[in-house]
Amino acid sequence: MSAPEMAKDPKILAFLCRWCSYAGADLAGTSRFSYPSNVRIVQVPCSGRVDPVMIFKAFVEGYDGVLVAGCHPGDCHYGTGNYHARRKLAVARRLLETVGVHPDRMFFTWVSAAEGRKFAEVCTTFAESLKKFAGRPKTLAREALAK
Amino acid sequence: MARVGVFICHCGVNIAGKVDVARVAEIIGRMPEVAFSTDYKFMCSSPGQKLVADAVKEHGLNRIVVAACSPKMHLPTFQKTIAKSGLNQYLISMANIREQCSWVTLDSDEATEKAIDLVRRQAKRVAHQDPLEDVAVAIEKTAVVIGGGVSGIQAALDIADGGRKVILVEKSPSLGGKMAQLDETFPTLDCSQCILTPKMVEAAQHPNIEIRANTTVKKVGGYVGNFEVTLERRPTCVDATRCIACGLCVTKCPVRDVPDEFNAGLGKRRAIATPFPQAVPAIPVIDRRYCLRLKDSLGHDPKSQEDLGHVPRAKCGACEKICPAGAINYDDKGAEETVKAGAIVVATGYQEMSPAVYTEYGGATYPDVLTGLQFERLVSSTGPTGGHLVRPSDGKEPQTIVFVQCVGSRDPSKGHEYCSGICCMYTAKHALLYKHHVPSGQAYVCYIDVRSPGKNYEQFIRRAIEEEDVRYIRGRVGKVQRRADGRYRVFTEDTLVGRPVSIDADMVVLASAVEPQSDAASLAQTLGISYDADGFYTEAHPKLKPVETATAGVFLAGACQGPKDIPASVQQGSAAAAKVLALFANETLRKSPQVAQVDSSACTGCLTCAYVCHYSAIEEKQVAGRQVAFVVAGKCQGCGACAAACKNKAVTLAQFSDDEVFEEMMR
Amino acid sequence: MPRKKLVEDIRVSDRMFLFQPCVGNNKYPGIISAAQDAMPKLGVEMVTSDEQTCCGGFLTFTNVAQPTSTMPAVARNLCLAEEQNLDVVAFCNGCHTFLTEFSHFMNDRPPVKGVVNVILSMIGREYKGTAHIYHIIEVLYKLKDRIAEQVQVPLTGLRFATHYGCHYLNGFKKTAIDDAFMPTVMEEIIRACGAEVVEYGENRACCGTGLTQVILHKEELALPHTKRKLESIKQAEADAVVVQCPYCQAQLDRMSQKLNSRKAGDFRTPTMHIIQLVGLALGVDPVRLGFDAHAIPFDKLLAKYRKLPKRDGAHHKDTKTQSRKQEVEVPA
Amino acid sequence: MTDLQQKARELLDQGEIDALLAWKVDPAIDDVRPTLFKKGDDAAEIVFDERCVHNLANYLPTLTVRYNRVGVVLKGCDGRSLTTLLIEHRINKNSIVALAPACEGVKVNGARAQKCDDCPTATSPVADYEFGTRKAKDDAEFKQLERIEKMSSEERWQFFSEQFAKCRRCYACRQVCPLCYCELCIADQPEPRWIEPSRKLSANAMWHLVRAYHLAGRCSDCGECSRACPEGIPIRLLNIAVEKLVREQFGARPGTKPDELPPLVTLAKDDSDEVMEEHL
Repeated sequence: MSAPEMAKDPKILAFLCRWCSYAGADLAGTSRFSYPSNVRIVQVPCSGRVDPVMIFKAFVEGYDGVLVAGCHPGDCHYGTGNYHARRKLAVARRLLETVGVHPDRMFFTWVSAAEGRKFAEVCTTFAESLKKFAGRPKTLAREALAK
Repeated sequence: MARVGVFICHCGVNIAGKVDVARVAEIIGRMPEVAFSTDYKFMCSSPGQKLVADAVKEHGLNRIVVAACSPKMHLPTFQKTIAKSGLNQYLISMANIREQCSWVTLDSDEATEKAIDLVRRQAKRVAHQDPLEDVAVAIEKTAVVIGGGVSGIQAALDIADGGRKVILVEKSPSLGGKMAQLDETFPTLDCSQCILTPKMVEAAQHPNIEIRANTTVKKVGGYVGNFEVTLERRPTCVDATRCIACGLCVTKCPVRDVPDEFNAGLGKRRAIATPFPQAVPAIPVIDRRYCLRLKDSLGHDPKSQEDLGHVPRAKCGACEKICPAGAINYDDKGAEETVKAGAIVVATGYQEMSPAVYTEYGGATYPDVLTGLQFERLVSSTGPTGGHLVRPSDGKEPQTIVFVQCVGSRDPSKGHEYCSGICCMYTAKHALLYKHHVPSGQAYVCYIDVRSPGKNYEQFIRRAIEEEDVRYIRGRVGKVQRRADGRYRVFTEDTLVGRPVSIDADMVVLASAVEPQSDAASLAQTLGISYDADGFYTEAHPKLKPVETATAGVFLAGACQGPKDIPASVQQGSAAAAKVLALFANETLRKSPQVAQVDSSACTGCLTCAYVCHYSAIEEKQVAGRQVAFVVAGKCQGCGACAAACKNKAVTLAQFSDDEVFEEMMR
Repeated sequence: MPRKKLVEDIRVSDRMFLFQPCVGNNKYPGIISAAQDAMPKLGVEMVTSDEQTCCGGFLTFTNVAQPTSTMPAVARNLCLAEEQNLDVVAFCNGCHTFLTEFSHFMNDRPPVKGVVNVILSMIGREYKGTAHIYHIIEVLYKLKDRIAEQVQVPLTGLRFATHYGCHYLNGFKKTAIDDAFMPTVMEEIIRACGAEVVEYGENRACCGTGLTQVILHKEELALPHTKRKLESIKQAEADAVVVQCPYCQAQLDRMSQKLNSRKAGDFRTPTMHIIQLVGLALGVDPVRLGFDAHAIPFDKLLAKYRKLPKRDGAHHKDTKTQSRKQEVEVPA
Repeated sequence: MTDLQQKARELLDQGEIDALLAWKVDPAIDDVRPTLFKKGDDAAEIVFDERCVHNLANYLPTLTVRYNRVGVVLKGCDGRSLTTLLIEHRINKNSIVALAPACEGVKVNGARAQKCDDCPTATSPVADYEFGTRKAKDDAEFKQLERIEKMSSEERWQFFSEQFAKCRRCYACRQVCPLCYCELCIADQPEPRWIEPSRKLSANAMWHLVRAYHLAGRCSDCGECSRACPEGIPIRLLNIAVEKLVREQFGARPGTKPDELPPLVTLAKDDSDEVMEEHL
């Protein structure tokens, strides 16, 4: 078993809230704003549904970066989910950072349903910023099976 | 054992132009869970849906993946399709290979690879989906309409005529909104108040309508069918149950210099006043900022209506003395009530943009540079001059008048990017009204484009130009200069001729933009609805759901959703009413089964889930002698905060269970 | 409407560097002496330096020098203030624009600053970019309450027209403390001095100097333009036009004289710099305000001024005779 | 007889409590051992000194089922655990009588425990009877974090991967923690397998991250996890890394206020978005 390396074309797992950010991603599509194809979107009803366990697991699963986006503070469809998310994500970031997952591998932000361009930009900048890790050990990722 | 059927849509060339759909279908077909996979030109078309339905029967499918556009678009379509062929409608999942793949990926191979991966994930996920049943909830068949302008009145009347109760909430003292301030309406030039007032009276007298004037919405709890709306009436100091609307108090009030909001600041009113003679309700209201008796009891900030400290009061009590009904109550503290409602119609309208930022036009500075609404009041027979069109500065009749269009509209640098939609028409109307008041005068309209799409609208513009000799000059006005003689020089350009033009005018009218109410965003947050970058409320779909919002049970009407003229506002009011009546036609509401559920055997009873629940939908319950959490399905809105907070996953959110998210995120 | 945030950010200290404008020095020395006398009354000592040279603007906008070669000269001038830890006060829209613009340019681009400092190192100086650059109008506006307190001769009954100058409001939309179309700061200062402000139609029009003097020298374009403005001022029946830029002052003042001499008009409204006006109100000796250097005489205005009661009741000196006398008595 | 012993005797004799959980010296191990006292006469054997390292709160959920009223001697950290257990409805306050002597700090392996330097309340916040002077300090420095803070991401991973690699997944850290009380731990759940049961480094790391996350904003920093670890993994480091964030950004000291909800379930509307960007 050997530790995998960070990829040149980073793979990103994005948790998007259904009401704002997923719709923002849809708008990016409708507006034809392109972004790197290695982004995988998982729809969640609310950013508050994102359990940091999912983020830890994503890194173990070998994603280079994890993106979480929800409605802007005050705009949560469920009133307060994003406030809970904000604290949970802060704790998740602190833990991952402590054990040596570079903080730049996590991107937590707010994307509204009107911010298609922002979503595409977030994906592009995030993917771009992950490229600097290419070739370095992919901390936390599950060991590759011996060939 | 899951037998998944996968259906890849071409969406014409929208997907197939970028993604090799046949390859996607082939590769996905090799997955062990997948029993059948195919591609088709338009899955959402009738033959496409038939393809799905037939395949369910033919191949014994028990889970479906449709790889097409965003699930926001067509998930309900395909849910219906599979329900018809006997499958539980929740045993389907959509892979979004259009908005989130073919449209955003430049390279064709990359797009195909991504599409395969997206479909694979949904195929894995769908195998873990469970059949679900909708939750049934009872409906409270009362509607709250927020905003008593023409749109809100229309919505309220239509709902009330449909036999349902309506609570019509208006923040100002009277119904009527902006339309009540208008003089005449385009394109027919019929008197605005003559057509509006009967509707206001009808609303007031309708047995199914309760009006709450001077009232705002403070809090909204609950959900579609079962909202709990907290209304807050501000202190008016006049007891509406006693007042007989004789108006004596107004005549006796010694404070005569209060800027009159109804006259757009042009006239003066008393400190106790009804906004206009035809007001409904006609109950006067004391303006605590100006009332001699009350103003000292407010805080230092004259805008604050809140603090009623017991500071010694001035002696004035003129209104109290004269009132024959004993309706004056200086100690009024306002009131709060919570009403139950099944639906909410938001019809809060717009506000006219202040032209103060347009210093080059002297907006809000020069006395004879007016806004559209001010001009409207100036020519109105109920206005500050009794309908005499004169200059506020010297009381003379303007012989030359210039109308400046697009002040704040189509101007991203100082105003708004959007077109306000109504200004071309009301400016032409203003020009006509001017000509009717001053037949010898000359009117100019400086415009960028004339936009007149509407029945008889273009004819109306032509009438202004051809019959009334209103001169239309195409060009944006650069500046308005006040001359020593009190006239105004308007500098512009005639872009059709290519020459700079200057016009000496006696009066300038700025077609100020339509913009969202200043408190639109906070109301949106109270209601849990979204608004666009300009601040207008967002409809659920720009074409197909123009009156719904993303929040079920909250509907939009009128200019709060975007600039609108009167016919469109009335249309949307009726449309919203139709939606409300359709909702109320059901005895119970079928609610999404996306609700949380607690596994009481795993639950430790720590109630962390209850602490994070925004809807107070989680309660304690004793099961086998242990205290555990319990979700009230009717209250649960399915946000999943509880599922994320539960450490040992005793809470499961249907449709977004850990199982489903896990399968979807795994590489 | 003044921009609150920008006004808040103005820091007035008790010593500030008086950046001498060339037009002021050469044509209207009263601007500088007015500043030196009036500002201490407001608690601000004005420090000058004999080493200061032209702001560099003239060379740049006449296209005889590239901005890059002007920059070390600008930097050197700013060093004079920086070395004494002083903020710069410019009295001319031109000086203010060029000092601000070039210092931004250097401060935001380290390579440029580096090159400038290589050149400055040859004369043993270094540009750091620490000095703030203010226009006198900004300092006066910030001090307007103090002006109102310190007024010795309230200019009651005197009527002034204002002219801001394009290069301040329009040229510097980001840093100018007031709105480009409806400015009021000068009006507020004039009112603080006790005087009246008169409105005139062409207030926001250019004085015309750009066309006359440097780039084009097209009198045939400039004169009608200036004339239009002057006619509008004349109609307003002001006692004087108050400007904040010596360049505008030169144009309005001297073109009045030129048009008069060509029988193209009869323009008798004198032009004065805002600091001269503040000087009058604060009781600075009118001689020190240098009105004699103006082409359009101030006799009428000064006659009215001398009749104004002083705040403490004291009488005016006979400034007219004294001014002539002083001219003779220049020490050898 | 000390005040503590006196009070313990009183309570037992008068039947105020059915049993008292405290420490006594066990000659067999030449150390103290948590012991359940049932007779007032035995109260003289109660020991409270630097050897009393165990977190007695851990026993309380079980004991309160067996006895109507249980007395317990609590250090500051044990008391903070108890506070959280009360908030999370593990224990009914009426079934507990808390004896809270002022703690001077405990020793682990002969040296003063690291946690004691960061302790905010040396006396238990839940206290029916207090002994000694209550001291509160609010200046935890989390000194042990400093060496981690100095490390680059690579160095941190180097350090933690060596530590995590040692983990035998015995879950002693879970068993010893009073706040790890789930009926069915997420680590034991077969589907979905958030935490793989194998001893691979990535699975071990996952376990430690999830364990620390589940204690975020709740951990009383009793340090028992580190002490219990047979491999000597500095488990507490992860807890205090989070507690530092919780303290600095959310302004909370878990367990110190009996009437305050833990920071991760508090509605934090006023947080700045920067909390998501805060770096260690």
